Order: sequence, then C-alpha cells, then structure tokens
Amino acid sequence: MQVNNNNEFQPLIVAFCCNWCSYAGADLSGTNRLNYPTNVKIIRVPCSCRVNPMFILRAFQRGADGVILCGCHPGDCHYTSGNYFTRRRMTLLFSMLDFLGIERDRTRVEWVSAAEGAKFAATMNEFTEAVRKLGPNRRLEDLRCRKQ
Amino acid sequence: MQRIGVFVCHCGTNIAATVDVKAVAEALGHEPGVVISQDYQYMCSESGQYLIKDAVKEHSLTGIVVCSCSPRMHENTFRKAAAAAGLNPYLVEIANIREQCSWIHKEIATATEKAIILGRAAVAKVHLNAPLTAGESPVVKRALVIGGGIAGIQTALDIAEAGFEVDIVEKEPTIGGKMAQIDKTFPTLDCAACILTPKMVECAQNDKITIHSFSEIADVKGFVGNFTVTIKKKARFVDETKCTGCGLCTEKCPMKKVPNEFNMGLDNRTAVYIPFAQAVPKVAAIDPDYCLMLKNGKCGVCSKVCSVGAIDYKQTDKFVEEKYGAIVVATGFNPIKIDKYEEFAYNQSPDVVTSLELERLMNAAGPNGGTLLRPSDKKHPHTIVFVQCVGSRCDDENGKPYCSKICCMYTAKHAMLIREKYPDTEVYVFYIDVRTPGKNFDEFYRRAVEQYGVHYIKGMVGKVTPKSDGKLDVQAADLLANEQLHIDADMVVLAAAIEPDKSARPLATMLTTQMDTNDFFTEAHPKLRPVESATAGIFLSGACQGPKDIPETVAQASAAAAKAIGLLCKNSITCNPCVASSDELMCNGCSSCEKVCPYGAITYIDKEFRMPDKTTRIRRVASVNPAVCQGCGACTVACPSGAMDLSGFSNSQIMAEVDAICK
Amino acid sequence: MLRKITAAKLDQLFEAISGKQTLYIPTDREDGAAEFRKYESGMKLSNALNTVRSAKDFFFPQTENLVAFKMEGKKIEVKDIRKECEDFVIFGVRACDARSFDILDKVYLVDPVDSFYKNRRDHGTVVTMACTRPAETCFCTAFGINPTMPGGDVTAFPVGDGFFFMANTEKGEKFLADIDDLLEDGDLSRLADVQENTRNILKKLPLANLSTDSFGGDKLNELFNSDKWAGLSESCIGCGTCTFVCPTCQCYDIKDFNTGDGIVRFRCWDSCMYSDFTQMAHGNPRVSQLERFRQRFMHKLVYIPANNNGEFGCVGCGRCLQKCPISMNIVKVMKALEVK
Amino acid sequence: MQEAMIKRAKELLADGTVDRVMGWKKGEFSYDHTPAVFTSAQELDENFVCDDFTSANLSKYLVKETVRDGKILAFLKPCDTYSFNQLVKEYRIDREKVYVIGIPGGPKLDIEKIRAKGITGILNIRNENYTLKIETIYGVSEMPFYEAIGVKCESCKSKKHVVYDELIGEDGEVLDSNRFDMVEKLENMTSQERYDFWRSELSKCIRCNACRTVCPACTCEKCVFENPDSGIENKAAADSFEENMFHIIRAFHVAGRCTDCGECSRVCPENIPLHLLNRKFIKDINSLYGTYQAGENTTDKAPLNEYKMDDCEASIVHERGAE
Repeated sequence: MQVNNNNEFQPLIVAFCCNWCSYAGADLSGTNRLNYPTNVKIIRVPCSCRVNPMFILRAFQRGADGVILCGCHPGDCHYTSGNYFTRRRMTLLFSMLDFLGIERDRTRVEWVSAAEGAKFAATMNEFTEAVRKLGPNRRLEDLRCRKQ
Repeated sequence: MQRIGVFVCHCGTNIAATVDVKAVAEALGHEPGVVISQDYQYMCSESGQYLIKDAVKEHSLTGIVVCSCSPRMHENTFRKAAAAAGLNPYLVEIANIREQCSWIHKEIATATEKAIILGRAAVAKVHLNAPLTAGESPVVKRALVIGGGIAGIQTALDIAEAGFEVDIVEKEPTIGGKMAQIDKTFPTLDCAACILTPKMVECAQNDKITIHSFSEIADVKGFVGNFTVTIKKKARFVDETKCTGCGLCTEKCPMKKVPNEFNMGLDNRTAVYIPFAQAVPKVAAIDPDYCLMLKNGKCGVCSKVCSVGAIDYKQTDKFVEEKYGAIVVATGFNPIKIDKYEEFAYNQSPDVVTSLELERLMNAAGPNGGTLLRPSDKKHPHTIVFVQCVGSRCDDENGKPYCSKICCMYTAKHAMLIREKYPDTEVYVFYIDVRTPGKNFDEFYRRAVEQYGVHYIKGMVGKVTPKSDGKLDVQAADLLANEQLHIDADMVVLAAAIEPDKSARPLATMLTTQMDTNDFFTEAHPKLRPVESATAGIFLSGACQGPKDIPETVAQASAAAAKAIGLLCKNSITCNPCVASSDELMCNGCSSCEKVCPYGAITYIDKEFRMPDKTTRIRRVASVNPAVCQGCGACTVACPSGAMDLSGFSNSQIMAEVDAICK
Repeated sequence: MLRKITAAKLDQLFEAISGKQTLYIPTDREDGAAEFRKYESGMKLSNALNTVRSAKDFFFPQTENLVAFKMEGKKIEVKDIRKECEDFVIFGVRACDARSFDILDKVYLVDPVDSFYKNRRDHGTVVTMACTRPAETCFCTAFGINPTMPGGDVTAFPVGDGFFFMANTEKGEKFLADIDDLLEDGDLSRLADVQENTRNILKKLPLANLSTDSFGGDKLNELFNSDKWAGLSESCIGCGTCTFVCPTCQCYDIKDFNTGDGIVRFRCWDSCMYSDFTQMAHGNPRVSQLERFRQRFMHKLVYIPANNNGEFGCVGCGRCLQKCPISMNIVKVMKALEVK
Repeated sequence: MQEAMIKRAKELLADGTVDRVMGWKKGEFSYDHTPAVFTSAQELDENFVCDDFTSANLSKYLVKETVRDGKILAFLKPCDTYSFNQLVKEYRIDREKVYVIGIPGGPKLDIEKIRAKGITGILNIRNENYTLKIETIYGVSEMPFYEAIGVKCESCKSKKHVVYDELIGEDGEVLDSNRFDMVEKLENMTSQERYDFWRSELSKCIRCNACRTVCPACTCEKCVFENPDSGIENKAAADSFEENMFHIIRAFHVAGRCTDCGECSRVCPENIPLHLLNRKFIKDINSLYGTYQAGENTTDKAPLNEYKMDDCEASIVHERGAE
C-alpha cells in the first residue's frame, strides 16, 4: 500500500505476466501508449504456470493490495498446457482465500494475448480501480512489513 | 559479494521524456551491491554496449541491470555484450522502463518512482542470478515426415535433396494423398496426376527416402535433434519386398464388392487391391475386412496366382523404432462428413455429391472413365447446382467456424471444366462470398463467369428435394435479386468444408505440439514462424496447419523442409539453459512433476543416496533432461517439496522481485 | 491469618485487578478447552484443571522480537526495539506451572541473564491456584511438587464458596494489600478439609507411584545407551506438540525476518523433536528421530538434574500425556527405562 | 476383533508371510494407545490392542517401514486404506512390502471429547450399549457413545476398504456422508464472518506441526516450511499472516492428494478444525472438476495434475453467490 501526497490510498498491484503473451501484451499497450496506473508493477514469468501460490501470498504479505496473474488464452499456451494448470490452481487458491474471508476482488486471473494491448491496459485499469475500492489489504498482510 | 552495474537508457526521449533517468540511476546506485549506476542516451547502440563492456572490466561486475525497453527487444543484445566482456550472459537482467513505464505514464514523478521500483526488482533478481551455460545436444541427421500427400512428398524430396535421409510415414497403402484424387488443378487446369506422380516416383527412387506406407506413428519420445519414434507397420498381408505390383491377384480376387475409397466409394475394388495405377509403392494390400481367406480361411486365390509368393496371410502389425533429428507433420485434411446437413439430401440422393466425389466422377481414372454421368442413372446431367460453404464459416456444431479457403477456386474450376466439356449443361453456383485472393485467382473466377457463363448466385440453398422424376428440386434464395428460386437440377455438388485428418489430434499429443480449437496444428508464431510448431524440432507442412491450396502447400512444404534442413545441418544444438532441475535430496519421487510436464522431459530414476542418518538408501528421484525441458515451470508448482526449481526464474528470484516491488 | 474472597465477589476482584494492570485468567473456550486470556469484563474463571498451553508463555513467549535493523540503500541502522514490560498478573496458575517458572529461572536468570525473560519476570505477579481435582494424567508429586501448596507470589486456595489467599512474596503481599477491601475472614478449618481431601485423591492417582529413582544426573551413561530408545521413539512422528505444550521446554531458535526495508531479529520456540533442531553449518549432531527423541527425555530426566542439584526438568503437569498425537510420553518413557 | 487380529498376525508371522506387524500398543490408561511395530507372538499377546481408541492412521508409518527389508503386516481401517493407496500411488510406499489386512472402521472415540464434558480422573471406559460408563477417581460418569466420537469419525465418508490382501470382518460401502455441511455453512457466511471465524481458529495455532507430521499426504523429504531456501521457511507464526500462510500452503500442497482421513484435526492440540480447509478443496474439486476421491485407486490422475480444456475460469470464485 502506498499513500500519495493527497493522502489518497494508492493500491499496490503486482501483476505476474507470461512472457509469451501477456508480457508482450503489456509491451504492446506501451507501444500503443495506452495508459494504465503506475500502481501496477509487472513481474515476468515464462508461463503463468510458473506462478506458485507462495508468490501470491508473498506479495500480499509484503504489502500488495491486489495480485493479478495474466497468461495466454486457454489453448494458446506456448508450452501447450501450462495455463490449463494455472487455471485449476488459481481457481482453487482463490476459492480458498475467499473461504478464509480474504476479499475476492484482490485476486484475479486474466488471459491476455500478445495482440491484446488494449485489453491489457483496460484490465489493469479496471483491476486497480476494483482494488482501490476495497481499500488497503488488511486481512492478509504481515504487520511487520507495513510501511511506517 | 555482488558487484552490480546498473545502466539506465534514455532511449532518446522515449524514456527520458517521462522518466527522470538521472534520478533512476542515482537511486539505484544506492541499492546494496550496486557499484556503478549510470545513464546513457541509447544503451543498445554500439557505444552503449561499450559502456557495459568497459564497466564489466573496470568494475569487475558480477551482474548487470539494464533499465531500458522490453527484454523482448534487447535482452539478447545486452547478453551478448556481457558475454563479449567475459561475463556470463545470464547475469543480465532488464528492467522494462519503456513499454511498461515511460510509454504508459504521463506524470514524471510517478513514472520515475515506478522506474526506480522496477529497477530495484531487477537488481534484487540479479543478486540471485546464477551463471548458466547452455548445454549442447547432438542432432540425429535424419528426418521424419508424417503424411505422404503432396506436402509430405515435397518436404521429403527437399530434405533428401539437401543430402539428408528422410522417412515418410503414410497411413494409406500408397503415398499421394488427396492430390492424387484430384482431376485438374486451378488456376492452370493442368492435370494433377501428371504433376504429382513424377514426384511420387522420385520419392520411391531416391535412395535417401524411405517410404513406410500403410504405417502409423505409435509413439514419439525424445526431443529436438533426438526423437525416438515407434512406427506401426500395419499388416498388409503382402510381402512388400516380393510384390512386383503386377496386379494379377487383383484381377483374380473373387471378392469384388469392396467400396473403393480412392474413388470415394463411387465404385468397387477387390479385397486384394492396389489403390490406383500409379500407386507408390506399387504393392498390393489385402483388406482383412473383406478377404475371404482372412475371414473364413477359404479362398487363397491370390496366393495361388502370385508368381513371386508375396502373399502372406499370417502377417501381423510390426513395430519399428527409428531415430530422427527433425519431424515434419504433413497429415493433411479431409472433407467433413456432411450427413448432418439433411437439407441437402446427401443421404437421400446419389446425385448429391461432394466436390471430391465430383473430382473422381470427372477423372479419366474414375468410375466413369472421365465422362460426367449422374451416379443414379448414368445419364448426362444438364443442370448442375454447386453449393458453397457447406460447413464452412458455420456457427453450428455440424460445421466449422473457419473458411475452408480452397472451395471457391475449385468450384470455379469444376464449373469451368463442365461448361467447357458439356456446353449444354447449365451450372449454378450459390455462394456467400467468392474469395479469390491469389495469383491469377480472380481472373480465373471471372473467366468462369464471363467466358464460360457460369451462373453465380449470391445466396443460400435452403433445401434440396429429390423428385419423383429423378430430378432434384433446389430451393434457394437469391439475395441480390431478393427472390426465392427453384431450380430443377440433375446434380447438386456440395463444397464440403475441410478439416484436419483425425489422426492429427493423437499425434499432436505424442509430439507435445499445440493445436487450435479446430485441431489444426498451431504454428510457433502466426506471422514470423509459420512453419514451426512451438515444440522445437517439429515442423508443419501443408493443410495440417490450416486450409491451403496446392501451391501454398508446396511452398510451406519447402519452407518446412528448409527449417528441418537448417536443424539437420547442425552437429549439435544449443539448449535453453533456463530449464528446470530437481534437488534430488528434497525430491519425494511422487511423480507429480512428471504428470504436468508437457514435453516428457522428466523421468524417474532409482539412485543410491547417503542419508543424513548415515545409512544408504535407494530413492526414486526426478531427473530433468535439460535438452528436452523448455522451461515453462509447471513442474515447479506441482512439486510440493519445492525440490523442482527453474533456472533463470527460480523461486528465490521471483520472490526477491516481489519483495523489491512491495518494499 | 488468611483472608478470603467469596465466589460472588470474584468478578469484582478481577475488575479491580484489571483496572490497575493487565490480568490473565484461565477461561473456557467454545471447544471446551481452557486457555489463559487477557481478562475482560464478564469473563469467567475456568474450572478446568489446566490450560492447553502452559503459563510459561507469559515469561517466555513463543515469539519475541529482539532487535531490528533498518536498511536504506547501503546503510544499515541497528534499532533497539526493546520495550519495558508493563506490570501484569497471572491468576490461577497451577502448582506444576508454578514450578516450571523455577526451572526456567535456572536457565534464564543465571549468568548470562536473559534480560527479556527477566524483564517479564520482574513485572509479572503469579497468583497460583491449589489443586482440588487432579486428573489421572497428573504426576507432579513424583517431582516433589505439592499441588495443595502451589507457591507463586500469592496462592489461592479454593474452598467451595470462595478462595483463601496467602502471600508468599513481597510482591504477593502488595498484591493482597491492594485488594484487601474485597476480602474477608473465613473458616480456615474448611481449607484444611479441602487440602486433606486433595491429598487423599493424590494418593489414589494412577501415576501416584511413578518413581524417579532410575533417573538423575548420575544415570547418564546407562540411560543414554539404553537399547529401549529405538522401540520408544519408533512411533514418534517428530512434531513439536509435547514441546510446545510443555511448561518447562525452553529451547529457542533465533531468526531474521526481512520486512522489505529492514530485518527483525526474533526468537521463537524450537523443538528438539524437529529435524532441524541444532542444525549447524557442518550438519546436525542428531540425525535420527531416535536421537532427537532421546534428547528431550534425557534433558528433562538427566541433564537438568545434573546441573541443578538433582531437580528434574519435568513438573508432571500431564499435558504431553493428553496432547501427544500418538500417545507417547514421558511417563511411558520413564516406566520403560525404569530399573526395577 | 482384537483376538482375531492377534491370531491372524501370529499366523502370518509364523508362516513367514511377514516379519513385522504394524498395529497399536496398549497405553498407560485405557485410551492412550500408541502405533507400534510388533515382531513376536509374545509381544502381540502382551501389548497389541484394537478398540474404540485405536484411531491413529497407520498408513504413514509404512513409508518408513517399507524402506526396510522384509514384509510388514498392517491393519488398516477403511479410511486408512485410502491414505495407503494414495501413498502407493505417489511411490512413497512399496506395496510389495506390505500385507494389508482390512479391519472394520470406527467410529473411534476421542478422549478430549470426554474431557470436554468435565470428566476427569479417568480410570476406565466401557461401552455398554453405546453408553460410555466412565470410571473415574471421582466416581462413575456416563455419556452417550456418539457424543464422544472423534472429529474424524463424525462424518465418515466410507466403510469400504479400497485395498487389502485380506479382510477381517465385513467390508462396507462408500457412505453418503454429510462431511461438507460445515464447509457449506461457512461458504454461506459473509466474507467478514468467515474471516473472523478463521482468525479465531487459526490464532490458536501453536505451530507444533502435528497436523503436518501426522498427515499421510505430507511426506516430503523436507517440508518447505523447514527449508531455509524455500523462502517461506518459518518455525513459529510471528504474525497472523504466517498463521494463515502455513495452513493455506499446507492445504494447497495436499489439495487433490488429501484423502480426508481427518488426522490433522484429530491431533491438533488446539482443536482447530483443520480438516475444513482440506474439505473445502475437496468440495471445490468435486463440484468444479468432477467427483474425485484421492486414494480411491492408484491410477487416476490427481485433479491438479490434469485439466480439461473447458474447465471453468478462476473468475467462478467471484461469481459465486454469497458474498
């Protein structure tokens, strides 16, 4: 979580992006000068299936207010099947987080291809706003990591 | 202790206009481990790269972070620069502050802040980068072509031409594929057989080419440069090495009522048969579903008449294992089954035929010796209606969503040929659009309309009804005239959509290649790598990748061959070093990773270990073949103990990035 | 002369104490188990014999921050995050847990003094509670503990309609003086009856005759080399339940937590049952569960007495008997190793 | 039952089929039996026990036991056979080295349930027509048998043995249990209520790791929480986050592999209903990917190790009913 000069809540969004599609999609939204908030910070992974639930929890622990995972559309995985595994893993993980009372809208999976720069930007805008509405992550943070 | 160099690129004003590059360099200079942090106009330029090279030497750098454009642009450039300065290229990390920062943000303060955070994440990651060495793996100098149609034939010939051995595996008793069934080709109207059969013969005669006809792929193991393929040679009950193709057996065979698949079932063949006169290899095969000897043990005529003793009723399926460096998939296409389109009365009237059936009806080697006669009464048809897009561009489940691409042209061809040969026959073509992109294609179509007087009607055929007088009532809409039509047709020809061969799906699984939702093989990149699959060493030729006409197929076949030759020319290939590896001491041997690996890169071995309690134990542990692993990381998450990790994107590296971003 | 509080006034007493300092009392949870909780109005004193976790938590908490390092770029600043503990009262500590404090004191208050522990000890007032209904798992008497006279700063003696209080220390006297207006005189003969009754029950407990004769600092070699350990440890799954519910287990590990912009160095309970216990750069001196299992019992029954004039490191509270997932415990070990 | 088991064990030892027997050994009291390995007829006669309190799942011990030479006889209750199969499937147990005798299952009793009634000083417990007569130092107490059964037996999923070499007693059926009721109840709460529920439960956790060490699905050579290189190693929850993380990751690691044997909740010294986390995953898997029972056989692919092209999207979590 960050607070800007106007004392307005600025959610910190961590986005894990598959190298082959969403990361390229993010590049494309840059090439096309499509804006999305600076709140979003991208981490490049070879495939969405590389994302371990540990990473997502880690991000929340360290102060992320939302975590989004972007991969290739089902059927388009560079590695054939990675995103299918991602889909099951994240469905179950998110469901568990929900079960534990963690706000649903803090997590998301979105399929964005290398050609979908506009979708990438739109997704990030929308997700950031959704998380902004929720306010700071308090249910899954580590107090030791809270910014003073 | 790490000594990291940070280089912040202005990219002219691309970055510098919205990101305060000096502030970024200054901030990152204070990060632990960073010994030099500077900014420069164009890092990717020659002088920019020298900056890196000099710094590596001067400051004995152990890691480099370049804050610049996307790693998809210049990661390799900077890796090479590092390598040139003697630093392992995998000790370079890129912070993407152009596409993912300066280009999307407008406010300098926040964009700069974000650029610093992205830079910090890269610094945090590079702290944990390990020098990686790309392994090498030898290349077996032999290629496999799966499918012996024109695509497979062309690919095989090109590869053989380059001096490499190549095997063709064809599931039918002969190579030739769909092109062998076609009468004439558009837009030149030359005879398909005349241009195909010499190539088939060339395949047979080329000593670099081995044809495994009547064979299928049973299993594929291995990886680029080193595939092990099990080929199932189906029992044909004729000894290939002895049969001379004289055809005496086919003449004498008493079982003469077998639907002839080469002629689309429009006439019959014998139980022992040679598919067509120019078949390659010209070797007979016995159809066990019809052979009286194989079914009842009573007959044996063919065996008696065969002078070379080639008939072998005891033959069984054989499996042979071969090694290949490259595999080209050329499994081709088939027209879809159109039984479900009841409105066209395909099942009710023999005079409703598909275009491929029409090819046979018109072919000199076809059931009618090349004279176009109605199948029902063998009379000359005077009115023929062609229906386009049967099952193509179709939203319902019976059809295909895509355009089959070749139908417009071959229909124009058929219409033209009929009009040419039988000027008294009226030809109607119902179409949605006429698509004619291609060299001389539109001219060809216009000739059909203008010169040959083919009636093109934009509209859909609603219903075909067989009438009592043997004619077909074609009920259709003319969209341009906005009226309903009834045409009394003698024949209706359906341009059935084409679909990938059914053998492709299981093959794709064996090859771990991707397919799209229509079961066409997916190319590695739709524009830039159209003949490679995403799986290294597997190439795509012809209609298995998407609908194609013959010239396109041949072009792609040669392109695939060129790619395969490029691979076979190498003595060894460099592997991607960012691959998974298992910490054997932590591995449970549970096989989870093996189950999610799309490449079969993980095997399990029993290995002796000295345990912490000083006993020795044989444990089952995972072993990753780095030459096969493509580095997706699926296994790293499937592994509960965390024994499996991915070089270049390790757990600790990714978590360090998370930490740095969330700091 | 002991003074007494009637049961009806207990709430008033808790209110009075908690008005001045933090008060912890054992209270029942929904699941039927008892635990020490910070007193809040309306909270009821548990009737349970003991809490799931022992009272050692108050002096030796499971985790405790020791020092922090703040990092900014390449600069590191050391921050003393120690805070002076506030005064607090633990009410209702049983004799076994009270004795455990003595054992912990012998580790943490001898030179070098553990200042974190000492700080908590100095600020804590222990009000013990005499036992009247011991359980079958109790064997404190084997270690010379008298559950009818549990010690602490103040002892509370339940007598049906209330509690008698007795100060044992100066801190205890002050504590009682502060609440004297809630107390009254009572019939001391009732207390004698209750104690006599408890003593009779203690004699009938199934573990009343558990002998410690085979153990002690002088039995090191024969016990360490006993061939019984293999069979005893065979079913141990290596969890830390016994350690963490134990009032006398005192081992801890020191760890650093990276908060992103600094480090918090903290200590946390460790368990000798864990495979990484005493893990060092060169490896681990105890590589098998047998060795780790043996360590726990050797520590309680041999090493501690060897260093503390024969005083054992177990207080017979019975928590490990109740909580071990596979029901292996110190009583079974003692009986198996006993030399008859 | 116990006599029949001892008799059969002695026979199998005598004829050399096995050289060890995995069972339960009598404790100090009438309820504290310990899993144990027996090697002689004498030991079996003296100490072997099987009664209402032998609820410990013996399957996980066979991981260690089958590394040794020789063959071991294991008495497995129906629920234990699922764990056993799952371990065989994951190559953790060498099936060839175990002779499995299926024995009838519970319901087994949990002494904590009896203690929770305020009954203490327990000397002996007898089951008389499903009323427990509990003899204590303070007199005889009574309570209904069914109020004393352990959490793991409260909603038994199956009385069927999915693997055995022979059976003692009858085999049962897979039951239509109500085991997901509590999960459903929680699902129907608000997010805040769920959060409060789990906070109050998980804050009790003392990180003794009993749930993990007893769990037949947790047989990692080295647990990520013990491995300093994993990045999430931790020995005690120093913050509520770490309490959550440990249990989330643990549940995730056993998702699709957990047979719902209930050992985690049985052993938790703080009575945290940990099985609900596992059941949540099982319930989700069943409803989203088709019914799957881990350990039912040794061949089915685990739901997280496979996929269907038309699996639901993760957004299904967001689209679900109750907030």
